[in-house]
Amino acid sequence: MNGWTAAGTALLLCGVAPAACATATGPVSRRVPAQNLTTTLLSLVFLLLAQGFGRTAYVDTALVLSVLGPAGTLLYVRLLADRLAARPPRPRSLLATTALNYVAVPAVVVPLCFATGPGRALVKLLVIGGLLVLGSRTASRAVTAAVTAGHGLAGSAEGMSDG
Amino acid sequence: MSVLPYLCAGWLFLIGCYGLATSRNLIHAVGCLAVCQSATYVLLLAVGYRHGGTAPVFSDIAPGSRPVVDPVVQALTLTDIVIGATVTALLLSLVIQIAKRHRTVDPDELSELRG
Amino acid sequence: MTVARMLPLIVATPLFGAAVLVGAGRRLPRAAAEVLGLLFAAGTAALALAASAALPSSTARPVEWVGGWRPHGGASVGIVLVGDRTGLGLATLVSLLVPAALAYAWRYFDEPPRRHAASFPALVLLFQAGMCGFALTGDLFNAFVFFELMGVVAYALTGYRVEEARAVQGGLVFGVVNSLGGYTTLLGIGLLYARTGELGLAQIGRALDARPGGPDALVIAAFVLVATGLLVKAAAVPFHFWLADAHAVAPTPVCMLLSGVMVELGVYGTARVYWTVFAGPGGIPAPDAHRALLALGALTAVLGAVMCWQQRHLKRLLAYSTVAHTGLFLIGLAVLTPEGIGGVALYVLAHAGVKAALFACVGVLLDRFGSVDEHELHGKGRELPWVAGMFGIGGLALAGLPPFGTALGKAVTEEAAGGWATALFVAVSAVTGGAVLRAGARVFLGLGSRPPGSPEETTGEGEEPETRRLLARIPDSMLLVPTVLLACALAVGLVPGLRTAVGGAADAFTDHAGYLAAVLDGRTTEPAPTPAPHWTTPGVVWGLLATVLAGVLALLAVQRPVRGEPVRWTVPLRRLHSGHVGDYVAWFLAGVTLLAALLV
Amino acid sequence: MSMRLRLWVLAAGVLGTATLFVLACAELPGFGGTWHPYGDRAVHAALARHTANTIASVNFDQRALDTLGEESILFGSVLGTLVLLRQTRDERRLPPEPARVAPPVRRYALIALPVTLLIGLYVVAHGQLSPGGGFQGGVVVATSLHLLYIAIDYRALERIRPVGLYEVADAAGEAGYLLIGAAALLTGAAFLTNFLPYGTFNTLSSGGTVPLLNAAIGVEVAAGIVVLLARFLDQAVEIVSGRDEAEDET
Amino acid sequence: MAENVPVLIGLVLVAVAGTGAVLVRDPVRQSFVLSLLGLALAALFLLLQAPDVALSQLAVGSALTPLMVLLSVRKVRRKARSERREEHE
Repeated sequence: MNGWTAAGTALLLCGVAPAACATATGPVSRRVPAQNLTTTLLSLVFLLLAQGFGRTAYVDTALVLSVLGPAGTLLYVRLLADRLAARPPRPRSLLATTALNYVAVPAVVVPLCFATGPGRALVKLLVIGGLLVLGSRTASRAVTAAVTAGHGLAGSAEGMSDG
Repeated sequence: MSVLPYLCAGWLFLIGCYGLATSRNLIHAVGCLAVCQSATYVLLLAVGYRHGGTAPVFSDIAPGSRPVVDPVVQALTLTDIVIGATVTALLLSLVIQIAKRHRTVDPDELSELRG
Repeated sequence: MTVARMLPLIVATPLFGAAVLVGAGRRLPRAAAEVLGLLFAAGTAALALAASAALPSSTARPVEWVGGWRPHGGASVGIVLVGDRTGLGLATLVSLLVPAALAYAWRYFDEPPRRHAASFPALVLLFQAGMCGFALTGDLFNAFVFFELMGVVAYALTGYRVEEARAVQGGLVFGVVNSLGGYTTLLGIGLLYARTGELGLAQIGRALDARPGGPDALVIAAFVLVATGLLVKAAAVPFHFWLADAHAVAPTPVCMLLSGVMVELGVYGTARVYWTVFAGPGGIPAPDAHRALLALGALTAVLGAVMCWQQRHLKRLLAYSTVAHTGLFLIGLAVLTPEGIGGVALYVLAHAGVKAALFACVGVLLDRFGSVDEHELHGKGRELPWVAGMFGIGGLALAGLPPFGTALGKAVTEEAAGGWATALFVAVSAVTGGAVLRAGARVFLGLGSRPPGSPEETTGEGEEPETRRLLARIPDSMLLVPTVLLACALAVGLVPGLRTAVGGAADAFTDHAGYLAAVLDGRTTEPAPTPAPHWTTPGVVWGLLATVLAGVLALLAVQRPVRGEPVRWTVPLRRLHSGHVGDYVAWFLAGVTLLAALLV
Repeated sequence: MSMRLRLWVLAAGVLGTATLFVLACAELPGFGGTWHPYGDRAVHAALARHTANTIASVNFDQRALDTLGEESILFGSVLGTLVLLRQTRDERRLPPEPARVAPPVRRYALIALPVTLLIGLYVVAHGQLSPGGGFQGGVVVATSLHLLYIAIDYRALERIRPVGLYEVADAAGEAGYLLIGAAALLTGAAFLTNFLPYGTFNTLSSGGTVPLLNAAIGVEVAAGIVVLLARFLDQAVEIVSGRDEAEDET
Repeated sequence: MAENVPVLIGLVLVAVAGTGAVLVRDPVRQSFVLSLLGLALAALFLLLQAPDVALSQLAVGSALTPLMVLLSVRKVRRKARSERREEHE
């Protein structure tokens, strides 16, 4: 086991697991941002593990997760808009989640870039990093938008809760 | 450690069955069935694992340079995952129709088929 | 083209037909879609028949390694299809019954899904491909895949009439229990792979034989888990609960396939896996396997017969009679000799014809009168003499009237099982046949008094006909199909060539070492020949006795006031059949435990 | 059956099954062992056929019949869903109201759509080389189209999604797989034999029929999942029964 | 032993997520846990050196299954809601 694998495992245990706990409990308004955080951190874990195992081929999993993760979050926002509006998340916790995203992505991607060196793999890494940042930014914006526009949006045709 | 992954598979299967047997909502029950199925993924992949092995994908490593894990179980698991997704889809569409026709998704309230 | 080359085509043709039907489905008018579906199904049947006819002998085992991955030194990475007489025979049976069901369903359904006129024939073709693949494969995981294919399509077909509340509920119960069974099978496959590192039936068998000495917990667990999935399909007690719920609500042509062949494929799978994998010195000892199968079979037969007698919903009645007969098949398997297998094979062939014909008759009643309730239909069937005749003959054949194939199969099987099994066979056939005759006497002859209904159970009232409106005139296709099916069941008992063929097939089927050698080493060995199944005087006598008993039971039942039905002491038993998916899952796990306990 | 009785039966069943399974696990070879005869043979066979991704070789060459069955299951379940979630006589379609989407979400989704589509196609195309393949890529492609539902609304999705065409594509994928398999028969080989030249190791055209079968699966999965989700979305968004509709209007 | 720690963590995550998916009885909440189960399984598969399977599981578990569950819940709830209103009137 090398440093990268250890770092990946540590992130899995100390980053993904708590984020997953937040996704599994509490109101929907907390679950949705936490779900996004979970997928972002898991993508980073995949990147670290790929480096640790010495397999650039494994990076594809992170690439796919970096687009499917935000897509999943946005679907949740769309389909659970009225629940989000009913109990909006505290702006501060939303901000903290987004900040965590912003911090974690470069903290992992930048060292990996140095380890990889220039080449196709570097471009792939940067694309993944970019997609992750963009995705988490959009996710938090979407939650905010769903909350503010909430009650108008959550019409009878789009609603999910039992009213 | 040497039997832990297998026991994890057994746990997933049984807890899924428990959920199915005590479920009060058919959508939840279909989710429990998915949990049962994840037991098969874990068992198959655990059986094919080799310490220090890596994936038998030779796009970025030279063949023979490193020990590899069993590719066959991975192919089986892929098939299994597809089956799981399709079964989930089919059962959920049946649940949707049950909700329409019976006006409930609680198995305790479905009493059309007895004796 | 050699027989071996034809084997994959028996699976591929219906799949291709389904793809063509779906691809062209939006443009095809309904009649064209149905003709096309029928053509593909019949084409598959022709292929299967040609392959069966081209077999050099009844003990031959043509082997096709898909993808050309022939084994070297007994090891291969590919999948093998084995066209021995039994597997190919079952594929032929399936392929013949599918066109029959499609012909019966001719212009059958009320409204085909908008712009998806081809969806019903396409689903049936996929079902056919799944069943044929399951019958022909010689690879355990591949068997699981085809098992799931037939399962998935069967759930959809069961719930086909989505406007029916019962249909969708039955479909879901069917889906959940069978999927769970599939997953246990896969867990068992995982255990076997861990032990032997192989997936082919023959390869696993050989690897297990390499370490003789009694089975350890791993081998027992693997057998229990693999067999559980197959026994769920076969509806052995206590995995049988889904069957009545699904068969009672599926569209009639689908019922013909479910009861006629799919359930029997579960029995076939159990037997195949036992004989190829576990029958060697490293597998399950014969006495243990005998005990387990016999106990499950007897339980299934008795429970099925009791429940069958209590039904007034005609489709449920037939469904429980299928459960009872599955029990008899399992008892036949439990003998673990070629004689037992041969008897069961004949029995399955004839039973498929009889049961499909009976379902077809009930379907006519449903579409003519909008009910399948024995009491509601009381006397209404008088206007349908032809259907009445077929229903009566079907009931007698089910009870075991010689010279029907059912009687022959039953006679051979009970002779092989011997002892108290004979009494059980006679009793179970008399009760199930009697239940059919009782229903026939009430519906078609109007015997007995008309009873008031009791709301506690599933009645057959309030069912929607499956056609656009109640039929004023029964189309000829719906009468022709059951007639032909009954004639086939009769032929099974009368054609001597079939008996010798089945005898040879059974010898080959129970030849563990021969199968391994043929598949892995390409070496043909002749199994020790046993006398082919044949009519015997005791067999005829027992068959006649069962038929007479069935008639007596039916007459007694219709003459007594119906208020006594269902019988009081069966109420707790009936309550177990609750239609609740949670109950069924609990029983499922209990069944796994029971099976394991029987084997230890 | 009462809840109590069910729990007792369940408890007995769980206990027995657990005992059986645990005893079996104790006999299993330890986790991470080095004995994998079939796996080792499969790796050799894959290399002999110039397929870099052994899993793709197992799926599309060595055990191609399994994959045929698997795709038929997908095909059957798409068809089954089509039938089960059809619009019945007592139901009608109520066009959904246009949704208001926050501008940043719309911008992201419109950018992410082509990116996701490309990634999906990349995963399909490199199936025989790197991890991925027809199934994985096909699902990603299907998901990418649904970003339009997020970006704009359901009606926009419906415009680019003529379900009929996707049904045909679904069937074409299944038929393509069968025809490639049957083409081997013309060369005198067995069904699903890899009869094309194997090509240069680790290039896009390597592996003989593997990339073709992979592509057929990709088409089938992408189209099939689009159809599948279309049925679910129709039910959830558009189709209402006569009674529901009266309710919604009040 | 240290070699096994990542796999061990993956197994524990999967077992916990699976248990959670069963014990959370509300389907909407369960859909979150199911997607977590999908992610945990994907992580475990990658740790078991099965990137192909991890990709499949990601594609199915993180987007497809939860989406189908949510859409079903939505349809069912919509139905139930209009029923309730009807009783109310």
